[in-house]
Amino acid sequence: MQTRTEPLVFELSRTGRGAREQWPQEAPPADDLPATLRRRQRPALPEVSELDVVRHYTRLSQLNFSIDTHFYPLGSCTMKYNPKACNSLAMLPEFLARHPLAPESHGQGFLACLYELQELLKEITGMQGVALSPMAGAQGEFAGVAMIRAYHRARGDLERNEIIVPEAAHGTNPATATMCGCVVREIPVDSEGDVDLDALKAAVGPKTAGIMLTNPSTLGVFERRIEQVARIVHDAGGLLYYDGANLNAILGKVRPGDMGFDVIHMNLHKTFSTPHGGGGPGAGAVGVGSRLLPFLPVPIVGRDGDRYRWLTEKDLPQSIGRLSAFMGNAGVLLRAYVYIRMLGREGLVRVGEFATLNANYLLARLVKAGFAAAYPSRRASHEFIVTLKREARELEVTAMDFAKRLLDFGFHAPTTYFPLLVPECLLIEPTETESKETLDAFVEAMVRIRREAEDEPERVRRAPHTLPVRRLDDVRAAKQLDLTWKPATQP
Amino acid sequence: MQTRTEPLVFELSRTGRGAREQWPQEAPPADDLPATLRRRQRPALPEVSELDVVRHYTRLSQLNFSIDTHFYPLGSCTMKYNPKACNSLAMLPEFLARHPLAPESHGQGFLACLYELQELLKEITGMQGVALSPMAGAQGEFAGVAMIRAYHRARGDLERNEIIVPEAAHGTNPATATMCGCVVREIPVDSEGDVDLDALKAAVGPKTAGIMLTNPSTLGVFERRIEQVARIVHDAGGLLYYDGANLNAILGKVRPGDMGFDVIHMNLHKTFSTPHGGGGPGAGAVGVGSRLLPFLPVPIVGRDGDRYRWLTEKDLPQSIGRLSAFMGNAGVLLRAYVYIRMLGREGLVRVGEFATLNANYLLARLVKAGFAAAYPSRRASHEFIVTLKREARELEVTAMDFAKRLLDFGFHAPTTYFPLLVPECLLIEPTETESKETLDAFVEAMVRIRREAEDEPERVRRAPHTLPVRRLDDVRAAKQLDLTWKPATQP
Amino acid sequence: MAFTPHTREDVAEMLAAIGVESIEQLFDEIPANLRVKSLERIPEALSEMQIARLMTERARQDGRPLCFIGAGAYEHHIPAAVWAITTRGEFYSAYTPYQAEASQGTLQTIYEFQTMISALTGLEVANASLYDGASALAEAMLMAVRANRRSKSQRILVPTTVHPHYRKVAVATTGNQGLILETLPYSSTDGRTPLEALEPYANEDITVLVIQQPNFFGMLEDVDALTDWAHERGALVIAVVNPIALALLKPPGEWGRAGVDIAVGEGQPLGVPLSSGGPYFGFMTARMSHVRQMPGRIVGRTLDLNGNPGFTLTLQAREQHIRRGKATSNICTNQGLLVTAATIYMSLMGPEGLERVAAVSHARTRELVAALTRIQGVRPAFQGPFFHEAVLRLDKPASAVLASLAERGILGGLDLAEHYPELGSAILVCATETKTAGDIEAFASALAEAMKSVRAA
Amino acid sequence: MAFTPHTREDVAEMLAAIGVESIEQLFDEIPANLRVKSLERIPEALSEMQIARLMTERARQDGRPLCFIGAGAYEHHIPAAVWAITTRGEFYSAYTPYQAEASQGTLQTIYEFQTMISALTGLEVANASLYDGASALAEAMLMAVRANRRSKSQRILVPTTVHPHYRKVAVATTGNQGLILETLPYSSTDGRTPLEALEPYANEDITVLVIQQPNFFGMLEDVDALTDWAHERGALVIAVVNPIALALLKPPGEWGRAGVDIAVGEGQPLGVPLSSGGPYFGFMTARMSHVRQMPGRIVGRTLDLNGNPGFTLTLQAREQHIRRGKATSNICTNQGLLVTAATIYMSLMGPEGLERVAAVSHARTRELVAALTRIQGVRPAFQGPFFHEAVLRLDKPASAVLASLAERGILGGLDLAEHYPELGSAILVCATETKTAGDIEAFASALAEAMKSVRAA
Ligand SMILES: Cc1ncc(COP(=O)(O)O)c(C=O)c1O
Ligand SMILES: Cc1ncc(COP(=O)(O)O)c(C=O)c1O
Repeated sequence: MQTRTEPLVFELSRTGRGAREQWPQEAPPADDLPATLRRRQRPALPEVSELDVVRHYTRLSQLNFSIDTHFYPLGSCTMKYNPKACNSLAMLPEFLARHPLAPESHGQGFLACLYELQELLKEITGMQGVALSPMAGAQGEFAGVAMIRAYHRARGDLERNEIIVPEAAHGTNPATATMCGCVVREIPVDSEGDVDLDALKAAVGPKTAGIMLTNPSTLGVFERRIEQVARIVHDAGGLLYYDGANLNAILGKVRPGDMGFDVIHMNLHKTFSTPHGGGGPGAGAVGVGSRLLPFLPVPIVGRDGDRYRWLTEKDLPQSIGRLSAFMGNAGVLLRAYVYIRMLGREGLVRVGEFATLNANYLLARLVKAGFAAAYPSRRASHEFIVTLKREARELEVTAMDFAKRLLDFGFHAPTTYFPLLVPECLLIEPTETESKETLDAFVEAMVRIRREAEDEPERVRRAPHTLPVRRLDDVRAAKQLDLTWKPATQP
Repeated sequence: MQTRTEPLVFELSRTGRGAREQWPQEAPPADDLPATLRRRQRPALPEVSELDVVRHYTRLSQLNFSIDTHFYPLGSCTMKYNPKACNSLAMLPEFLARHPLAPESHGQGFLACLYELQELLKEITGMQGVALSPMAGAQGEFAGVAMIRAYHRARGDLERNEIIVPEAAHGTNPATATMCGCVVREIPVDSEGDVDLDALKAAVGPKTAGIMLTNPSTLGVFERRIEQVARIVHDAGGLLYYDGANLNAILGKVRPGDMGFDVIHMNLHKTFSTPHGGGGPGAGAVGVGSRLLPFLPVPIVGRDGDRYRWLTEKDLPQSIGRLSAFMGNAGVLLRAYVYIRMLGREGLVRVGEFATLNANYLLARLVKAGFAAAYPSRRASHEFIVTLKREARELEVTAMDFAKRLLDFGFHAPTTYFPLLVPECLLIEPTETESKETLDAFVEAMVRIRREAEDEPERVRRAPHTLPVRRLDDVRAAKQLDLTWKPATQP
Repeated sequence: MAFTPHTREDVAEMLAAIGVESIEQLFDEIPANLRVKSLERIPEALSEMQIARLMTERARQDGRPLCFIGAGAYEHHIPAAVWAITTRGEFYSAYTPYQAEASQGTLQTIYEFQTMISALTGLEVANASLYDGASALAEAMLMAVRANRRSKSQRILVPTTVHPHYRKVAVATTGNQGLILETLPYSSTDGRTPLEALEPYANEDITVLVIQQPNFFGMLEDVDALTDWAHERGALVIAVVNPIALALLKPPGEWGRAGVDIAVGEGQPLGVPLSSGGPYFGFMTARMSHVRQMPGRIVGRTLDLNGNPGFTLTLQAREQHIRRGKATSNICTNQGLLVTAATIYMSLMGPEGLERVAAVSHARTRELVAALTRIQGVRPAFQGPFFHEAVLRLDKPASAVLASLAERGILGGLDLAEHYPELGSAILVCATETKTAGDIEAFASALAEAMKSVRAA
Repeated sequence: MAFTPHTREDVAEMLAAIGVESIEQLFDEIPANLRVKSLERIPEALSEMQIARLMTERARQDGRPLCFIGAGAYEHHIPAAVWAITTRGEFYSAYTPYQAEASQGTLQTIYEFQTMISALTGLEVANASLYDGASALAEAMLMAVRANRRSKSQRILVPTTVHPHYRKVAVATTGNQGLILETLPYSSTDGRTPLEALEPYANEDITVLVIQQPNFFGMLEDVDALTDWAHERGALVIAVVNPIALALLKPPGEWGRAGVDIAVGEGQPLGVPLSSGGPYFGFMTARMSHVRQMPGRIVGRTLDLNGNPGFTLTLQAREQHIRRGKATSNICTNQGLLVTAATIYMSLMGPEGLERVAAVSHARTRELVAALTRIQGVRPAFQGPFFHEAVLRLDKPASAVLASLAERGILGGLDLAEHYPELGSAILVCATETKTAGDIEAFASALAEAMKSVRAA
């Protein structure tokens, strides 16, 4: 990666410069618009040449770690290889040019892909219906909890507004419950990482709308008593929500539908390898069992004979409605479709198997090297937690310090300090697309860092040393807010 | 840029690994092929995953300087911005899929572009005919000199086999003459960089086939007595060849055809901004005056009414023949076509003007900063020469040292030690697409390097310091040849 | 076929290191009765070559009709440089920039984006995107309700001239928290929201007023009067704006005497392909005073250990991964890559280029309206200033007319029957700078024919 | 419109620094009478949007017919990763790696390429590319003549089964240096070069023998016997090979008892799109003993100041920029970017993938030949082993048949009338791994119809 920082694009700007080749050649006056509704002066966008732009953003890109350049074992995020074909095929000119409101007559090819994707995801997850429009995991969660609420409401069961969430849950779970107007009830997990069944029993009741679970959980272990959990919640009148962020771990091995979940979301940008794009876009397709079918968000793709068509509120009058202006992240859906078709049946099974193999191998090697597993008695799922509390206590070198120092060794850091209940934790997810050599090199780096932590701890504490910037002051960032560039700002 | 080196792709290879997604799913036996004609063991290509490949070559790419990332003032090479649209439009799926031997009925769109490109280049250069098939400047030179020979031969003028070349000429000029079976006669230039007319007069004679000239020359100055040169050569029965490598300097200002040249090549990868691709491909279209029209290399695109068609040996029975299996670097030609259409008449003139402005400005600033121009009394063309002979003598820091140290400052080095007749020279060509700020920063770097050369010369002599490798041992490379990787090789 | 690099030897060594016999054994904590029996409805793997052929055929099946539909998604020219750079692996395959030191490329790009969006809207802070324009409006409503401490009613006035899909998304998103959305009628003569429509609420507790400019019909609302009306009554104002239009139109930060409180919009016009509806991105800007109520990621500039500037995610205490149930939103993954594209697009266009795109798009739409309304039976639905989009009334059934055009390879606008049945047979048409005089001519002559050939209802 | 960044102020300051009044003045050394008056036939500038529209229309005009032409350019599947990486600016917009320290990416890629091409051909050294397969053959002839010090004749035997365009390029390129190319006839029964064809030269001074494998007709030459024949007489052997075929066929380094001296070929099949004929690249490999006669760039591995390995251009003393008139060739710019693409392609395919591509292409061609020769009036021209390409004789005029197929969107092969009139009505057909059973079926049924509808000559 590039090690020099770049000036801001605004600093490259000069009045009168511009990528004119990109501008329309005419500049008609627009004098029909009333002056009171018009802008008085042009917006302060940069004035730069096309070369300036290309050079600036190319150089900026080189300041990033990414899967295409680095091992990126960010737990819970499934940073696997994003096949290049998924991108190029989703970006075929006709797909890119298609207007979202173009008639179905001019979208049969596109709709066929989406329809088949719905069917594929049903089979993969064991659900009865799938809607593709949610634009990320969190929006899928929203759709799911909204469906749970709509279900209870439709049955006249108006009091059910509590969502149970294990303490290890991802922040989006409780946040979603709140957004859906629910009350969150957190329950603990036991020392082996399973849900505390007694706490669960105590938590359920006539106000229980449902429970949100990831399985395997964000602790990197499979919830072994999932059938009991399902029974307890169902018996109490609640429904089970499956947070699909960790679906990669069990692909082809066990299906949420078979575990008793009533509604799920899938992160297509995790399990189905659409790119993360430096923060998005993703796609959070939802799947439901038969009870929730009527409530799916619209639009959905239906088939009449050999024609595909949009299903809308007219077809699903009980739908929770529309969550996006059009069809959600359509281009991401095409990428996921291509990916699944390339994997096929056998490939899907292979994903679950090799993601799990890689995680267990990496865990075994790290434990052998003296690192502490958070759940030493358990199998890893596709990810696992190492806790550095001993290192933090004895060497005063924290998980964050390890994380930053890993950057110097050319590895993106694992997820740090999540889940919150494990102290000084690193949540490590290697994914199935990484090779044994890469995992071995990562172990070696971890061992070297621990040795450094013993020999010259300051080196670790002040890492990174070889990146374009040294460790950044987050506290200052939040206190002295500098969120937009102003000509005079000097940080 | 990335500062870590990469292992070789072979070092990443593991038996049994592979990007299977890319392979055909079948493996038919091919048992109809006789064993004596078959391979006994598979070739030792790397066995790596798609992620391995993507990561490896992405990281390798980051080890390069390029226009998209760095100022690249490599004299004689015209490293200007390569517009992205030229690439994407030349790579439209239908253009990429078109077979070179597809019938004309399935190539009217493509042929229209080539035909128009021929016409545009004629107008730009003032020539009467253009052939696009030569695949680089040197092949254009070959075509040109071959045409000159064919012309003399056709007239029964069989003794003319001498090609005159000024000593500042690019190496391809004499090399081409030799390839065409000619004898090279070098002539000197005078102290102001113009051809020594007396020497020229002495050199011409009944054996003179022609002269090869760049104008402006590779000394960065315009040959002011070009009309006299033309007269002398023509009077002696020779023809004038124009090496178009420096056409950028005079675009829209003066045309080779008007200067008296009989044949020219253009480097579309220089003047017309097709990319250099780390060494190629280029395109070396040739243009001719009326005398050489019958000898143009085939194929050429002709027009009958509103249909375009290939012209071949049948249409041009005196042609020097075919220089490429098909249509030369067709995709490069499309890029040049797009570029010229985007520039239009006014844009072409602008190129010449601003390339010249940038060069003269940079020269003026460097001279002001105390560097010595090789031709201080002259205007710069689009490039100019600075000679560091004083620095080499007084500080024992060479042009090569300056060049290497510039890399540390984030600038690609100018061309060094060419032309050979100017000692310790840097041939500097900023091109028109660079901004004043970039030129100013380059001057500043040159000044700082000279200061370093005074204060801590070893720092300059041992440069670069911040690149993925330190200065490389070229002598060792040539002596202990290591040209392919072998499992055991340790350099 | 799963992009896995493992050789047989690798697997053997790895299993040995773990201490198990088979991969299967790694799944032994999963109750046996739950194990998948088969995935029989999943087809066999396709090689890249095979899927490429399939997708190419499907794409060709959909063709490339000449499109005059706008309605929230606009076909603008996208410079080749935008996606050439955006799809670079370092942008494309990176995650959210949690490790700031290893993500300066993405972080600086977002900081630049925030600055540009602020410049366009005239407001002080912007976030790093929401899912799309519609979800950005819904989030803005939740944010405004939190921010408006003076109002208790959670009542939001939403003109009918706001994009109908946006209104639906707002209902679906905010309904569970009890927000009450009330619709305001439009004037049938000028297609705008008249001040009179607000009168019934003059003395009510209203939390928020939403204004879309240009509105769904392409008409220009009287944004100053509407904004001031709301502010005078203690309501906050949310603007829904088209970022290209903002190159010409008054920025929401200057609407009325004080400017709006929050502005949102669909970022798609800024270099993002139509792509059947997504991925696009929603942008959101607001006054600095509301920053702590903002949903989504925000990038700030700070200093590193050496005192050099650098960029990092900031104000994370608003977000779900820290604040969980009390976060400003559940959003986590956003639309980062599209923000990168938009930032590159805005850099290429600059103030003048963007203004030209807006002005030419508008001019083309005016020419289009002029050409189409010359046809017998076609007339403008509304009088008054419009921008870049317009409603036309037809005296033949719109659906049949559009179907007939589509057969000729022309997508002639959006049928308004579903959302605005009161308009009768009406279509919303749009031209951008991508349309030539020839395209407009082609549309006009196809429409003239269709109007003749289609039967009256 | 020229991608120039200069503002009016920039120009003023720059002119002042130079000390001139106007840009015009910078051209004052050019004789006034020579100055361009106008470029009136150059049209006005188009914006990127306008040229994009024009090019898209032209591309669509050419369509995407189903193509069964081979004849030196082959439609293989190109993995998406190949060009996604090759077009990265750092590869795409770099120059020849003269400054090695700033070009390790390109240099290492070439070193890897050299190694891969050596592995495929079984020879020791490879260069960094020549323009295309045809020019590589011409350069190989010049090189072989230089390298063969024992022979004085400059006579080169070239079978008629060598690609006719390659033979033409060889003549055009080497003729001026006096090389004499003599053609060898082929057997009309098996389409190969019979040893008898060589007999007339048995006691002559022959400098070089060229052998193409598979030959232009797709037939497999008896390479061992031919190679040995030449070597026994002191001639060098140049092989012309298809790199995909080399995954299955005996590498030229193993032909005969000693292997050939030089092997060249067209690199296009290795991940380079058909693109109407270029840019492609020629590859060249040879025995180490000939390396100093090799044209083109060569990369070597060496050490840096710190003793770490790195890559650099080497043996430059062979090249024009050092040796000028005495260089091994005038080549300077080569086909670097295509070498990058091919290196990525070969890495993705590896030994097994490449073998499959070869085997499936061959299997498809066999199926094609079987399907087509079932049609009345279509029969194979030659007997014997072929690879991946075949000549068919038709009892109707080939040109009319092909034209009729083309109207149906099928490019049914190459008419051999121009180059091999003695074959009568004959076409050269080819299928690669990209063709499905359905494609072959479509070709067969279209050909059956065409054979019926076209009149006999
Ligand atoms: C466990 C878990 N749940 C939910 C989410 C939210 O998904 P998204 O980021 O797509 O909204 C994530 C991802 O970050 C996650 O890791
Ligand atoms: C002056 C001059 N002439 C000729 C050439 C040869 O052109 P090419 O490299 O395209 O063969 C070059 C380029 O390097 C050059 O600079």
